[in-house]
Amino acid sequence: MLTALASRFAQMIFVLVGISMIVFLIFFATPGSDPAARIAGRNASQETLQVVRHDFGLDRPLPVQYALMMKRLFITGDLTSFVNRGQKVVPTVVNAIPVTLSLVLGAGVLWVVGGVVVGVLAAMTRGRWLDRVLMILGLIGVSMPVFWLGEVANLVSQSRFHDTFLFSWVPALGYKPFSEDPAGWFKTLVIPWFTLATLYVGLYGRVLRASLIEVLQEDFIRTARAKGLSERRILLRHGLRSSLVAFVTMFGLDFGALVGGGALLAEVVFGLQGVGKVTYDAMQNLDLPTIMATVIYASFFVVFANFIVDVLYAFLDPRVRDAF
Amino acid sequence: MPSDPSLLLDVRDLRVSFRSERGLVRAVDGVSFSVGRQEIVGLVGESGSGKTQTLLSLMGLIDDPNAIVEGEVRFLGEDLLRLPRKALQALRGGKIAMIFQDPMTSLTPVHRVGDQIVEQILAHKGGSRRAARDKALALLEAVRIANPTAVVARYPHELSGGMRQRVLIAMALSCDPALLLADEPTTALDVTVQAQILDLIGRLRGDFASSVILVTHDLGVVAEVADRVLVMYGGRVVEEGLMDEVFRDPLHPYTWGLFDSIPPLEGPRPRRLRSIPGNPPTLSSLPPGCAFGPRCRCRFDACSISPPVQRLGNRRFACYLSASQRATLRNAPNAGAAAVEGLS
Amino acid sequence: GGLWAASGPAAQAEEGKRGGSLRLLARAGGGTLDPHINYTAQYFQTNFILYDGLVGFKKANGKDGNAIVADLAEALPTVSDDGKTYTFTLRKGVRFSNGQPVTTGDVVASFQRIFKVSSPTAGTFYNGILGADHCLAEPAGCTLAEGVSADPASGTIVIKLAAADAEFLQKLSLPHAAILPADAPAKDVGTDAIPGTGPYKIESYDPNTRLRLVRNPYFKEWSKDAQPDGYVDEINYDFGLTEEAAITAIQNGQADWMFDPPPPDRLPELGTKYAKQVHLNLLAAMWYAPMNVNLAPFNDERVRKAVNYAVDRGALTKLFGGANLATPACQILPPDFPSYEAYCPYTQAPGAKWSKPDLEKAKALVKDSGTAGQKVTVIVEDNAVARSIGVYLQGVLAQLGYDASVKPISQNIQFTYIQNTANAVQISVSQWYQDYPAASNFLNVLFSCGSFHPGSDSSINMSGFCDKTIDAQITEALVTATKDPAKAATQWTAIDKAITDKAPVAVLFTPKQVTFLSARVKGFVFNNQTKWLISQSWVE
Amino acid sequence: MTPVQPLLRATALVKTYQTRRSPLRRPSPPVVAVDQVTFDVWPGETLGLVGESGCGKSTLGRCLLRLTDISAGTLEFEGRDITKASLHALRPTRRRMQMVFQDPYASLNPRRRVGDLLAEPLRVHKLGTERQIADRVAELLTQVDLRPDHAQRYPHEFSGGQRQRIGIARALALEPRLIVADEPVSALDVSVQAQVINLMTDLRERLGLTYVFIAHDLSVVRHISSRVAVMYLGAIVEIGATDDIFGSPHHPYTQALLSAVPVTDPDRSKRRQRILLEGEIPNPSHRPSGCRFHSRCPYADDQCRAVSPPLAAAERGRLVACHKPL
Amino acid sequence: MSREDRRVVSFAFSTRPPAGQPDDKGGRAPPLTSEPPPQGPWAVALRKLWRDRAAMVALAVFLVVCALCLMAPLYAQFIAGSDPFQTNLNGEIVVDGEVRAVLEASTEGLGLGMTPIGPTWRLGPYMLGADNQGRDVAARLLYGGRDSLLIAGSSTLITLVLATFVGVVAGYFGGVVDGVLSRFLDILWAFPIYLLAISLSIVLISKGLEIGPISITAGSLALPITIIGIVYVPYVARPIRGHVLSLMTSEFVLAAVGLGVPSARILLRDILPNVMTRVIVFIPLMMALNMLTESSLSFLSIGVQPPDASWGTIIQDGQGLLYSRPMVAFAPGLAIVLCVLTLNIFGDGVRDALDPKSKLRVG
Ligand SMILES: Nc1ncnc2c1ncn2[C@@H]1O[C@H](COP(=O)(O)OP(=O)(O)OP(=O)(O)O)[C@@H](O)[C@H]1O
Ligand SMILES: Nc1ncnc2c1ncn2[C@@H]1O[C@H](COP(=O)(O)OP(=O)(O)OP(=O)(O)O)[C@@H](O)[C@H]1O
Ligand SMILES: [Mg+2]
Ligand SMILES: [Mg+2]
Repeated sequence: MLTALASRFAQMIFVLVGISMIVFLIFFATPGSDPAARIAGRNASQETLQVVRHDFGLDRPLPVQYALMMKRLFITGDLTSFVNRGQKVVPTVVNAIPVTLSLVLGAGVLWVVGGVVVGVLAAMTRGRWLDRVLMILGLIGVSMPVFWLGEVANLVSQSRFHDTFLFSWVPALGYKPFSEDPAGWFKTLVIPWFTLATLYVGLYGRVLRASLIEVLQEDFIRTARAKGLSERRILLRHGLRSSLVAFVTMFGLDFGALVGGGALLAEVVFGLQGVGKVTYDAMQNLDLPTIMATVIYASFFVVFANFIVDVLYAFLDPRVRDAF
Repeated sequence: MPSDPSLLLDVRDLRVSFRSERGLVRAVDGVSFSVGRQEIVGLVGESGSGKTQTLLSLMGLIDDPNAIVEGEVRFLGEDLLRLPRKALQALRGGKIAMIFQDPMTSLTPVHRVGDQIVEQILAHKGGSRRAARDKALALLEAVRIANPTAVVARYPHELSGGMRQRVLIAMALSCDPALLLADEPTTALDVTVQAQILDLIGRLRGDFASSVILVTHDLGVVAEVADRVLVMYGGRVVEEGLMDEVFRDPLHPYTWGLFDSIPPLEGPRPRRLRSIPGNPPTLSSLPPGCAFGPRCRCRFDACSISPPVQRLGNRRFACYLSASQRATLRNAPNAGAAAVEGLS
Repeated sequence: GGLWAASGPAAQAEEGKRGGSLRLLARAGGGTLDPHINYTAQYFQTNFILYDGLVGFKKANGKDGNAIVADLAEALPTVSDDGKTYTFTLRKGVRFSNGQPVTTGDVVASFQRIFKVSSPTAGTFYNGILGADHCLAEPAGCTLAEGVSADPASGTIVIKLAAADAEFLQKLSLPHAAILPADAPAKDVGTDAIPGTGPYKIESYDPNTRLRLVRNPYFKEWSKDAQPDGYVDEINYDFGLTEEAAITAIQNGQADWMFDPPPPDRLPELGTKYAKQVHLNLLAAMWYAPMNVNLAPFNDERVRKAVNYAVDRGALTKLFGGANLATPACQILPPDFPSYEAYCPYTQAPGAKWSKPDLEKAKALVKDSGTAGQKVTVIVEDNAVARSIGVYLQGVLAQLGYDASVKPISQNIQFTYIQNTANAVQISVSQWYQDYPAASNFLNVLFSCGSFHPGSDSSINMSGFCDKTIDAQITEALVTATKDPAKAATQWTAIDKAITDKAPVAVLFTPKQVTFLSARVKGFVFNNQTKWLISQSWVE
Repeated sequence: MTPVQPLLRATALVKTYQTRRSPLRRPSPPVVAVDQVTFDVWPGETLGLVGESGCGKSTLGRCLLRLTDISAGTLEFEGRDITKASLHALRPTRRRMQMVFQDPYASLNPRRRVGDLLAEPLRVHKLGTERQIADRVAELLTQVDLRPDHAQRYPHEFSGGQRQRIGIARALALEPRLIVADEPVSALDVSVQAQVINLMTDLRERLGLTYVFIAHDLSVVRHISSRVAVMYLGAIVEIGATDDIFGSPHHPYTQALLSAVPVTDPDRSKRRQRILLEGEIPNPSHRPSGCRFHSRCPYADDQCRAVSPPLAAAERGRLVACHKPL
Repeated sequence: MSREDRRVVSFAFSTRPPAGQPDDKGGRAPPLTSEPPPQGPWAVALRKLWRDRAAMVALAVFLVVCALCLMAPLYAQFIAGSDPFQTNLNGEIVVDGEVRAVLEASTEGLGLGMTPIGPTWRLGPYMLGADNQGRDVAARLLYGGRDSLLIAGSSTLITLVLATFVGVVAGYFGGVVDGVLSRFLDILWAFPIYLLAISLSIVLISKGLEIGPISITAGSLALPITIIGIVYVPYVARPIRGHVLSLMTSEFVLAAVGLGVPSARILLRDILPNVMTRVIVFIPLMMALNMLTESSLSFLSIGVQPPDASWGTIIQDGQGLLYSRPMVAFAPGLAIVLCVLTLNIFGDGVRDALDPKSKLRVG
């Protein structure tokens, strides 16, 4: 277990270093990215520019700059933004995490529940019209660009039907911290949750259905039938329980990817200042330190999610558990 | 014919067919047989001859929506094919239990084996978990598992094939079934382990007062334990009789072929085996008449019409051959077959 | 007519109500809080009510706001005859929001700090102060010993310039010359607020979520003109919402104002259903298309003129939201600006006003130049309006016979990107907003040889326009201004025309500012420098 | 008596599998799939190789043809040491030794026509023009009782028995001297199994082939082999002439194996004294100490538990690895 | 260890194609004497696909959309109100005998803003209305579809070619090659997809791409194609590598080794054809995914650059008109949904026909 953790950790470090280098190089390959001019401000004199460049260490060789940046990011933790000067990037990312987590967690609950319901219903009515309808609906959900759906949802709930009883409760876009205003937190997130979940409900429903159908062909299901168990018990305790392995794996990876910035589009559309949005803004500004922090955070999350999934997998599937 | 009350199971004209793109596939085509109390009936036949479908249909376990199951299956007087779902469910795993071919895949991998046994006991007998657990331990002991307390807490993958098959048997026995359906229970096991399992099945009759239908493709396995044998080919029973009689004097050319195909383990070694030419039939394109006709070395024109079931004492077989023809053809060299074999 | 209706002086006559809070919105935060460094319109607006200079623009409506009044100084300074020495007397009893009194030491330190923190305008606005060159070269050791001196006893401050500067007081009125406590860190404070003297102080700041202003407990109104007290108790400035979302929020009464211009599709709605809450104000600004006079095909004056002739400025105003939001313009100086005199050579009937594009003439000029068929890329900012203008220009260039394409670049990068000659930008779309109301702020800043720095990201003369004659005229006008402002004004008018004639840029239109306030906000004051004067509105 | 050279000579062959090191797995000890196996294969004979599942039969078969790398020991084919020969150097040798696989479904590339599959070895070894190759393919198909026009078909259009014939034909294409057949009939139905066994017997006689015939079915092995080697947990525990082994097994394992085979003769089956082994084959990565069979051996004593018996000559042509052969 | 032999046989029987009716010669002919003509695995899969009604309908719809878009230059000018790429700020059209400006200035209240003409809902100019530059939305939709489809198709090609190459090379050569490639894939994999795409886009869109002889100018359509093509490589390469690894241990590869077939030939003749089925299964699913990705990138304005348009850029344009002319954003969104939906349904069909065991996920 310990060696497993250690080697995972090594792998994680490797990936993170790789990614940070790529980001760093991409940034310096970008024209117009000399942050000095933008840091210095409109119409700054050349002397000022030079001073700024020196202050920010932008006149040092690239490897030195990279090392310094990593040091300030990981060791001293005082790396500051190029755009919002003085803004420490680490707390910025940390502050954005609850927003993203709120969004993704809520949506995750919705789509897991929805996916299970859809998947089980479809598998049970396999080949009949309910199955077909659910699958087509699911596919439509999968096929919609999330930002488009979000825009439409905004149009409907914020403007067109805002004055009707249906949507009059909908607050302005933006995030309200749970600690300050739990009701507001919930209200602002309901529509984003549903929007994000729409995409995944179909996906998960389909995957679960396929996996259930596959599992239901298995010999052990026949054994369970021969044991005289009720269909419901067979489906839930033997079928679903076995299918859940694939389901949970997928959830872990998607969750990791979303928390790691994949929810960017939803965050942009719904004005949620989460990690994705912070990253997006930073990319727009070519704010290297922030990009660096968010990308590393994001990839950390993806790698970490991979790890958690492996552990969960082992937890759910006793055959893998022994490997630990 | 009224069903005999001493019979545990009486199957009449059982048919299992599947609707498919290429028409009706008759996997089981008019099979009739019966099982007495504490009797072990062996069901042999090649791959695809309908053995498994026969067993599954008895318990209503064919869940393919395209399947049609017809006929009559009387179990203790009740027609299983017409039993309501609930009643059938209560019967499954209760009065009738089944074990399957592949012990590696027949246990749910994500639950402990003990729980899987307990689950069945609770489903049929109710009672406390604790009692069910004790019962499970007793059963595991009965199927000669060395350390039952440790084994109940294990997951299937932690057990060897033989152990799993034992667990499955224990599970099948958990509700004292009157009839045990065993679908090739030893095929996936090594000979040494197979011997252990067969030994176990042979004891069931005494220890649990169960009858067994043992499906296999291995005549040797039947010879080890069965009282009576049914030989299936192409979805039909081609020969039936007491095991001793059938093995001593097989009546159907297919049964001959089966015996001849197995190299002997003792005595002189023949240079060549007398094999059955051709390939096992594809059910969707069975030849008209006798299904075995195209591969039969004794085939003649009448074979294009389904042969009637002949009776000889307790034995039945489906073939036109008369006793004298059989006597001459049984040990004759591959007379009519030469032309057929090369063409397979 | 109806244009100015909503912002009439009647509003001011009402008695304001103290208390309550405002919720302001912006798509993003505006960067550092350091008033000496931040150079965004967004934070200029708040810095005007957070900080004071020795002098300041009058916090009044419209053009009145161009006037300079004494702020932390008791009165406007006395200026020596040669125009090089300014003497101020510091007001007494003013305190910073941390309770410290404002002293002459703070003033001196603040001027040093401009250089120590490398204020973006240190080298352009304040380089005239004696000793500034030293400070620019070596900011850390900046003393400005000769340039800025103070007498704590009398409270006088003397600022000496190397040369007379007619615009010096205006420069001093900008937040970059704000007076800060002497102990303010000599570096960019970033997200940490520096105490100021205005009616509000910064309570908290996170560039990603919120800037929060509350009342400065030490503030006592000393001059209604220079720094009037505010009405509301607190101001929450929230970041992150899209413009669409912000508009909706204001309409639904969930917010009070947004910094960013409203998206075009919402304008009709604002103009009708919410007309009472909308205020339109002419801006001292221009949208223009700089053309690189050092790169083909725009190194040929005929081509630049052709573009000017061909552009349908009327159509362009449609992209900006219609004729009531933008006025076609051909010349550099915006209307209502000092030295402005309507002038438009690039139209079907050349004269004072633009009427119609002259495509024939444009095509003839291009044909003349023989440059048709060349590749031209228009670099625009990546937002809806700029992109559509870019696409429009691309269409015009294509009509003129060029192989044209558009390249939208992230808003934040485009401005520096198009300045650097290394990026070989041929033509771009940009905007220029005044820093202070002086003709030189357009003509000198944008078109003098001095503001062209090849290879630098900071080279505001994007056209690379450097005309010796015109440069001489500019220098002369700057000098004249110190002695004879009236004469200088006419000189600037001539320069405006001369540059327009050389066509280093195609001026497109003069935009108007749309201010959309929630229904509960009353008391709208629009100052040319500060835009909406937040402190002068109250909520009901 | 002219000394005949063995066709194939394996000396102390060892094959270990290092279980894949995955980040999540704790490294488990390597699996010794083949452990110090020594034997000769003589020209013209059929050596049967029997043993329970997982005892290393297939692995040994693959080692013999150098289809996997050999961990230790030496392997000589026709007197040449090919233990370490490179794949390239092996190519000429490949023509004289071939393999028939167990799974008639997995051993034929489903995406290639049968004719193509059979022509492949000929093309690779440049044996003739395309015409000649086509003729040879037809000949091969006929040889295994298929029709030449079957060359146009894809493997999935054949039944298991027919596929196994194709596999045999492919092995024959290069006219090898040695064929290692890895359970060529265990996937087949009894009736078809007999056909394939007959085919292989016929071919052996017609083409003078030498077989190493791997199987777990003792009656099949008895039928086809002239000599039999019994494997247990990676090692040969007994080897000798077929009739000797079946007539009087010397190793307790061989004895148990033989007694466990169900026979079709009901009388004999009832008469027989069955030896029921306890337990199951141990995991090859955790082999018992001493004699590898002691954990299941009814006769095991302390010596068996401590000392591993060598494979020693018991009588002429008979080797047994047991401290007290029966 | 289990002996699955019996199962294998019965499985094969149930999946065997129909053998022909037995020859009538005396009714004694064994089966397989008059079989149907040889059926390659491809033919079998195609037939299976052909019988999948849902997949065929989806394919048909998708092809119709493709055809409509690709042939736009042939007919669009007859029904379009404007050139799809040229601003038409001063245009006018006649609707119901009434001359109307394409961009109508607001005349009420303060008279702010311009509203493009809305859908006329009849076959002809401005069927779906105009966008903020007065361009015919329907015409843009058709032309934009060309780019969307082109990007989806080409980037899929790039992904699959690269991924197949990487996956096959890594799986086949193993060792150091596999190590290096896999680590590289790990990095790409852990790089959140949009962040990677955005990073690449920002650089490339302002600078273009120049690697040796390949040179793509900034703003070219080839850029989004390349970017989208690259970011999904790990998603495809990993399963392909796994597939190759499993093929490598398959008996037929072992058989080829045993026959002395050189590795290059094994790779080409035995591994690649088998990998191809999975690659093909990826095609429609990747196209669907890429189309969505393209729209997202364009929405973030780092995809297709004006004057080129794709459905994503049209949505982005329409975003600015969402409240007054929602159709501008609606129509391309629906077009995307339609294409992605049909591609997914068709992709399911292809998978079922070719490689039912591959567990690929859409989206
Ligand atoms: N769901 C189904 N649809 C169509 N045909 C089926 C179906 N299930 C089974 N069959 C066919 O029914 C026939 C009988 O199958 P069954 O499983 O009973 O054979 P078996 O004798 O048990 O063979 P094995 O020894 O391989 O287990 C087979 O040919 C098979 O192809
Ligand atoms: N590639 C491999 N990696 C690791 N272990 C392996 C590998 N191949 C085989 N083994 C192990 O080596 C041992 C011998 O395997 P092998 O396949 O040779 O047995 P076998 O006698 O042929 O069995 P069967 O009768 O099932 O075919 C087994 O324990 C198996 O698990
Ligand atoms: Mg079966
Ligand atoms: Mg094997």
